[in-house]
Amino acid sequence: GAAPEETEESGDGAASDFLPCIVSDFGGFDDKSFNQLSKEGVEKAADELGVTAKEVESNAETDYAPNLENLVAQGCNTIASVGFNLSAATVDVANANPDIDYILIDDAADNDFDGEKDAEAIKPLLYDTAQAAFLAGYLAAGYSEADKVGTFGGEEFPTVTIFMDGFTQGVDYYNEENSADVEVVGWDGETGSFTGGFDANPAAKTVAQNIIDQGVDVLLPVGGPIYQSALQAIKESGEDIALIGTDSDLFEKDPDTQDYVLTSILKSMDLSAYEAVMASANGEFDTEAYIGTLENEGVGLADLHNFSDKVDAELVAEVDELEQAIISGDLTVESYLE
Amino acid sequence: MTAAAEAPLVSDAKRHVAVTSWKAPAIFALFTVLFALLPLFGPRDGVSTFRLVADASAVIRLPDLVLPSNPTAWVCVVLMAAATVAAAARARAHRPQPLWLITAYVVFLLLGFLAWASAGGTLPMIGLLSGALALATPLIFGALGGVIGERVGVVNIAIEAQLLAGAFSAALVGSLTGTPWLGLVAAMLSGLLVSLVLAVFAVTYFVNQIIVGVVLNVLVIGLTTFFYGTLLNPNSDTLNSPELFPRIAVPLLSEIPVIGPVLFDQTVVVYLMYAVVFVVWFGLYRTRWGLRLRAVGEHPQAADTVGISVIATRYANVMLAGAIAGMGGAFYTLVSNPQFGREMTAGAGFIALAALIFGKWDPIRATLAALLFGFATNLQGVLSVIGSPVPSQFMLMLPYVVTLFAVAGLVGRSRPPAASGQPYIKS
Amino acid sequence: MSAAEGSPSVQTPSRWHDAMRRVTTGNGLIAVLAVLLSLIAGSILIAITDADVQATAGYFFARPADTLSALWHAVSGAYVALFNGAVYNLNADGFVAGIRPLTESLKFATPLIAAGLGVGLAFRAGLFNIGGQGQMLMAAAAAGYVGAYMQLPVVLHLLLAIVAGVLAGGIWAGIAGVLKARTGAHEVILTIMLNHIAFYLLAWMLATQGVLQAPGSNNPKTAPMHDTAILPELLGPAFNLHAGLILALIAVAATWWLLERSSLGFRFRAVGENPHAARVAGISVGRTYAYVMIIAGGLVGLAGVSQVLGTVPTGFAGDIDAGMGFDAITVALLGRSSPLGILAAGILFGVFKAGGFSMQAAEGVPNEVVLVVQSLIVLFIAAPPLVRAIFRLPQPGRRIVRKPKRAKREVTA
Amino acid sequence: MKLELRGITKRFGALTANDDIDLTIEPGEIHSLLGENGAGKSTLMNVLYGLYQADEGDILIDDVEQHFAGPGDAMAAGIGMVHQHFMLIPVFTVAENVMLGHEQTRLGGRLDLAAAREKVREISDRFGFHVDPDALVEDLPVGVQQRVEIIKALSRDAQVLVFDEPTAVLTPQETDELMSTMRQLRDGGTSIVFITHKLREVREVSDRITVIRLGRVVGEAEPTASNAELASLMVGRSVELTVRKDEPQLGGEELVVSHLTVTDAAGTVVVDDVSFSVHGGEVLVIAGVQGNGQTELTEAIVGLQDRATGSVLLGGSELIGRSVRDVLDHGVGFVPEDRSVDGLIKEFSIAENLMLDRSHGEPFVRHGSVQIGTLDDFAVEKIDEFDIRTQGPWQPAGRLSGGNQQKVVLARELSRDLSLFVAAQPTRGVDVGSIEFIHSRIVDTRDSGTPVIVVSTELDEAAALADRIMVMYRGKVVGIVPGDTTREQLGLMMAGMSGDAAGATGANA
Ligand SMILES: Nc1ncnc2c1ncn2[C@@H]1O[C@H](COP(=O)(O)OP(=O)(O)OP(=O)(O)O)[C@@H](O)[C@H]1O
Ligand SMILES: Nc1ncnc2c1ncn2[C@@H]1O[C@H](COP(=O)(O)OP(=O)(O)OP(=O)(O)O)[C@@H](O)[C@H]1O
Ligand SMILES: [Mg+2]
Ligand SMILES: [Mg+2]
Repeated sequence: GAAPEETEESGDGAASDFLPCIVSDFGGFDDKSFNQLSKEGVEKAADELGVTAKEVESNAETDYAPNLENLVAQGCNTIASVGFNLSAATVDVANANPDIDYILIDDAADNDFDGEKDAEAIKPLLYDTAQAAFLAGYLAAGYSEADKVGTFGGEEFPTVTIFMDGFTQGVDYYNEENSADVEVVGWDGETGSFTGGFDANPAAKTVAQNIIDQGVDVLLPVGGPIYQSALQAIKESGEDIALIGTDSDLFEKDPDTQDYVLTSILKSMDLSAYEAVMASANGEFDTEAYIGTLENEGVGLADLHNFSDKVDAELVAEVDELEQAIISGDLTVESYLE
Repeated sequence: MTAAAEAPLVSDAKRHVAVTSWKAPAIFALFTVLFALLPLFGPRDGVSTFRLVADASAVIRLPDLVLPSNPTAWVCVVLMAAATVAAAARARAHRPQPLWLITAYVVFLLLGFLAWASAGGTLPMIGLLSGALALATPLIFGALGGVIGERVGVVNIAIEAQLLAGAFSAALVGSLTGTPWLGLVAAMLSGLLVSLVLAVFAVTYFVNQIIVGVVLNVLVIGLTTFFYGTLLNPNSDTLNSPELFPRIAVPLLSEIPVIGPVLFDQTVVVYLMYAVVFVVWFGLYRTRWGLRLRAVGEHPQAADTVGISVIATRYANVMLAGAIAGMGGAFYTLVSNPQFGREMTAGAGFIALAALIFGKWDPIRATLAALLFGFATNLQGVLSVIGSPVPSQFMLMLPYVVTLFAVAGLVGRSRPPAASGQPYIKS
Repeated sequence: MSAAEGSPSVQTPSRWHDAMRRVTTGNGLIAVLAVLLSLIAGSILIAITDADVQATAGYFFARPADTLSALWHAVSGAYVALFNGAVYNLNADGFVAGIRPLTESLKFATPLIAAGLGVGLAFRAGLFNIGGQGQMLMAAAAAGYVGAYMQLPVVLHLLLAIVAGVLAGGIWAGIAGVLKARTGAHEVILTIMLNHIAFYLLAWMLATQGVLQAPGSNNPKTAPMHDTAILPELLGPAFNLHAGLILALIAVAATWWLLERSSLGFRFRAVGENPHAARVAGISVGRTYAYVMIIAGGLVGLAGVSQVLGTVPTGFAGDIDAGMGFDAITVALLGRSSPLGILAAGILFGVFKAGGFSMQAAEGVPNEVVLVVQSLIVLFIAAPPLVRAIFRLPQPGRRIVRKPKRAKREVTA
Repeated sequence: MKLELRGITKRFGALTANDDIDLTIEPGEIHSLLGENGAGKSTLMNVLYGLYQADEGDILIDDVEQHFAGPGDAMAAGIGMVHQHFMLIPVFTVAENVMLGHEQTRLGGRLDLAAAREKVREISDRFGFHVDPDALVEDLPVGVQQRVEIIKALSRDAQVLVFDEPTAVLTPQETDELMSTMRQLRDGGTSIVFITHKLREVREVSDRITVIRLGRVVGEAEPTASNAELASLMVGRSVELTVRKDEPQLGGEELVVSHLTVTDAAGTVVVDDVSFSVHGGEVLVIAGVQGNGQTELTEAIVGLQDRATGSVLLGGSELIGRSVRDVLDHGVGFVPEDRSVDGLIKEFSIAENLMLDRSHGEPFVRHGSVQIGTLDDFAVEKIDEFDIRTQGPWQPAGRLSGGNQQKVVLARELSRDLSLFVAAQPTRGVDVGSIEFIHSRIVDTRDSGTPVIVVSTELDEAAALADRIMVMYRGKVVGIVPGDTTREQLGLMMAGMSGDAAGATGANA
């Protein structure tokens, strides 16, 4: 390639010296899930600000505190921590260095469970994913011809089961409303099917396979890359099974899924993280907890894309109505966030 | 000696007494009692359906096997009790326990348990078995690599590294070249490379083999994760989306009820696995290669004194072992899922290690051990799908608990190749 | 496999073993060169990831100096960050802030030393304890339960939590030891299986109210430890170094005494070197296996204790072992299963761990580089002839053939 | 073919194991090498066989210089060796061991086991070996393993055969058979190098004798030389070849064994209803061909056999059912048969080996702690007392020569207050100088009033030590006879003929 001019400006004056930073939970930034989405949000903000974000990965619980402390030492202005696991360490660091803005994703920063945030400088970002999953459950139940829909998770974490809970409630609601008898395979509200990890490996695939063997025609895998295993199992079954994505719109994120993905349960961590970082950069940071809901579009249901003509327009309308009902509070979806 | 032969001898024959082992009947009795507690305290209503065909397209169609759950469980308890009595009778009579009795007992136990656990549900037998096979396949490759390594005297703790390196390069090369075949070759080569490092350090530099193995695991996790993060993931369209091997149904064989679709509707990697199991078994016990390999692993100096190069034999076979384990790695990214993920083998190499010890360093037994593990894993998967009241964490524990019991209860002492782990140091 | 029969340092034939000891311990140079070689290898990875290097490499032939300078900046920057983050922070104002990284390294070394002792002790008795993960998890569970959910007076609380953790680790390892002693099952399988069982058992406990899950929480995580159960900070609140280090040092001394001076340790070593002769001399091999696993598990348990009561006293989740059960194997082997060696190896690893965070934060160097450098160091240190060959140092005297060993018979416990 | 070693020097670090050794083996001769433990005999042979590379010197075959990079080359040149430590794979069959390294294969790379079996049978028949080609080597008695080694060498058409201490583990009959085999081979033109510590054998079979001491050739001797001459040439001083032994001062029946039966894991009865007693101050030698239950019998007494029934009363208290440690604490001293596996921890120092069976209490352990000072003093004392040739008490025991290793075991077992002393093959593989010493220590023990059991396959040893001799065959007692029973009668008894019958036959013969 051609060499650039010798005289290099160290950025234009407009680029601020604002430094946004982010720490991942274990799983790393390429987990195709919350770490990745949050990072995308922070990066987007950094791009707009013309700066480079500092990104550090944690591989274990003992890494959180040193990672956060090192970021503080690096002079970060905003630090985003991803996941409930980082909560306690973030609280500690935030109390020790209160002049930095902290964003804590997926946790209320209340480790003594007194209903109060434990550190002033933290802005918790929470997502009532159950609301969106409820819609997905209703949609799936309506779509299912086999009257059987399935779901499974990576590990039994609340951030995982909240999807499965909402989904199951949606199916139940469908059954009530339409006196139908759609069954959820893989989760009964208490126990269910888990792969034991978040790897797209043979274990995840056989779990998907086992659920498919029960005759479901909609499948909701919850937990990062394990959707790939589900997709593969669906392909190999040779049957007409729809896939529901989580976190972001699978249709757009992974083109391989386009023929299979009915919809996705959105959890807009990218967006809220982006907004929080921008607010911090612009001096508008507030530490009020943010709860993503259908109402503020922090969670939602993705477009049906290729499936729009396969799903009854009537069903779609019902789902829309339900969404409104949830937003208006006429209908409540239960989740651990209450 | 001739004089002695004519003279009155003090009885020439050694006396034999029968050894009475109450182990089998005791274990049988224990499990019978434990199992009887299930239908007793947790009676289940309804029927259990065992589905024996994969889908409507099967040529030979078997009807579903429908059994009333609780009664079936009780019948099995009775049959198990009968087997226990039979075992006890044989033990009293100082006779050994035949394989058929043990097999029968295990079948009753399994059938009873499945009937009880799947009350009201449908148990897809083919899914259960083919899932078990899928879970076992990489373990089998890994365990075979371990068997060869240890049989030639080099402990292969680096199976995990070989699997992971195999999975990584299979994904990378498979994506770059667009053909899974080259991906498979790359997997074998990278497994081979890992074991070449093992050989250099362990054989040439006499470094403790366990150190090298443990360290190689860390090294390969580090390298693959590093390149995944810096190379594969950012360019996942071009570098991390290999094409998978297609399933190929073997004509006729795949039509055999139940086992046909399980064993003979698979990808080429699985067929290769059958071949490798056979070849390793045959080679190990029937060929010059195997004889020399085992000699070097049992008594390297003896092998040396008959002109076999211990060093060369160890190098060649350790590398072969790596290539085989590498194939197992390819299963992850060329059969199971068309993408590499960080540390995606998730400790399978250690399970393979356990399988090869469980299998007493024998290719067939190690394969069976891996299959048992796969079966236990998938059984828990199927049971948790059809609805088990047990918390998921306990279900996920099942295969490990089964292995623990199997090793402690049934296998017991096992003898590794005598020189396994020992460097061969020559002047 | 070999681990079943003898510790690595002892199973190699004595003459070679001795030669090896002379060469390596007598030659600090090799260790330094090994570290140097590994750092060079690490530099390659650092250079690959560095954006400036990538950019300038594009026009390398037009202006190679750019690439070289970018290379230098990337690599030196990373290693300076490592030094700053792990040994002494040159940018800090004042000694107190400057020395903090060293205390961080010691903090990370603490569990590695304790767990390394557990693995090393088992090695010396001829057992390969690959079950550090499970032992740490169970110890963490027990210590965490006492620490977070029991109310006790000051000193007693901490003591009880420590004892509970050490006991739990000992019991968990003891299961493997007793099963091996009674049934002859191979400890490698047993401990691997117990790792997974412990993992899921802890996962269940963490997800269950009334066991380990923080009251009122839905997350699989415990409540924070009570103040009375937290290992005191050694150097005041400015540092994270906690009394776990003292415990680890005591454990080093105790293990040294146990192995080198005590009668029980004598039996451990006897069984590790030659179980047949030990049995003939009236030492119960099975009993020894059980004891050694229990003590080894207790030592590993101490690592778990130090994690939950010292390093992360704010409550823990399911991966509190942080992979140290396996790191401990490397530490034990690098330390040649001797307590002092393990102490040194543990500190070296602690340094890399602490430095890794700072390299990542300051220079964006991925964590895995540290893993790679660490593993290479171990390999090179273990193979002095290779290092000599690379640096063209003279090789010491030729080696010798050992007498063949008879195939070992199985020992009945 | 004529084999010549010229100026062979081989060093191990500071130690010169072979120092400028010249040796010529003429075609068709049996050439014996004599020397103390550690004189360098095995080392020289390993150089000849290509296992070690000489630091200096040449190997010539028919006056042509040879370069052996490894045993393969030596074998190709027609040299075969029966090693002191058998080079057999225990888990292989005889045929597999014999074919290893020059296997024939059939279609598909399959081993031609049939051909190997045929070969084994052929050689076995030629020499009357009676070896089953399909037997697992580990199941074979050592004597048969020995023959397998010979078959191995012969199957490669060796023209020079080295036997390194082949008779150490053989019974008298087996030794006689081996020697006739050697003569048979020599008469067929094969040259033989024969290493042994047993002077009787050397004189009986050799054509020429070379004596090595401290790595050098110190002289040649004729087969007609007397035992005493050979011994003093070997050791460099005069040696007493028979122990001075007074009439026994018998005490009470200290040890009473009745109906002792031991079965192995497979249910074979290896010790079959054995009863005998030993008085205080008496040596009972248990003679018999290896593998007839002697080992198991002693192990049962010490508590090492799990499946033992019957009774062993020592000073009135029952030993059966006790743990090994308990038995040792009762004052039983035990020298196991295989010192390198069961008697010593080679990696441990001499001092540590000396406290091995007293690791749980006084005097070496106080409050759970090993008393290093006490142990060091003790070790120095025992090294001196037992004349253990070492650089110091903290040297690893594995570095000692065989004879010295044996002395360590003996020193340990004889340094407690004993109520019974059991020694299995106490002088196996040990040179004449050390044998003299060990025998006199055993006699001393007897004279102090302790009952002593010695297991030996060595008739010379039995004759030298025994007050009474008990012969075992197939796990049963053939008879208990006085210590001065003739070699012939004992030989017959060891073949299973009852004492009286053997006495009669022996008298007739
Ligand atoms: N591989 C080796 N390394 C170092 N020293 C050795 C080695 N092999 C033998 N030695 C030493 O060389 C000397 C000669 O040993 P060698 O085995 O040749 O004796 P030997 O005459 O065969 O004795 P024995 O009668 O006990 O078999 C001994 O001091 C022995 O300890
Ligand atoms: N045969 C044996 N093999 C292994 N361990 C044993 C054996 N006998 C005892 N131990 C154990 O070793 C430890 C010390 O042994 P024990 O207390 O019996 O000996 P001691 O002489 O009373 O004590 P110490 O060894 O402290 O002087 C104890 O934990 C004991 O249970
Ligand atoms: Mg609060
Ligand atoms: Mg010798």
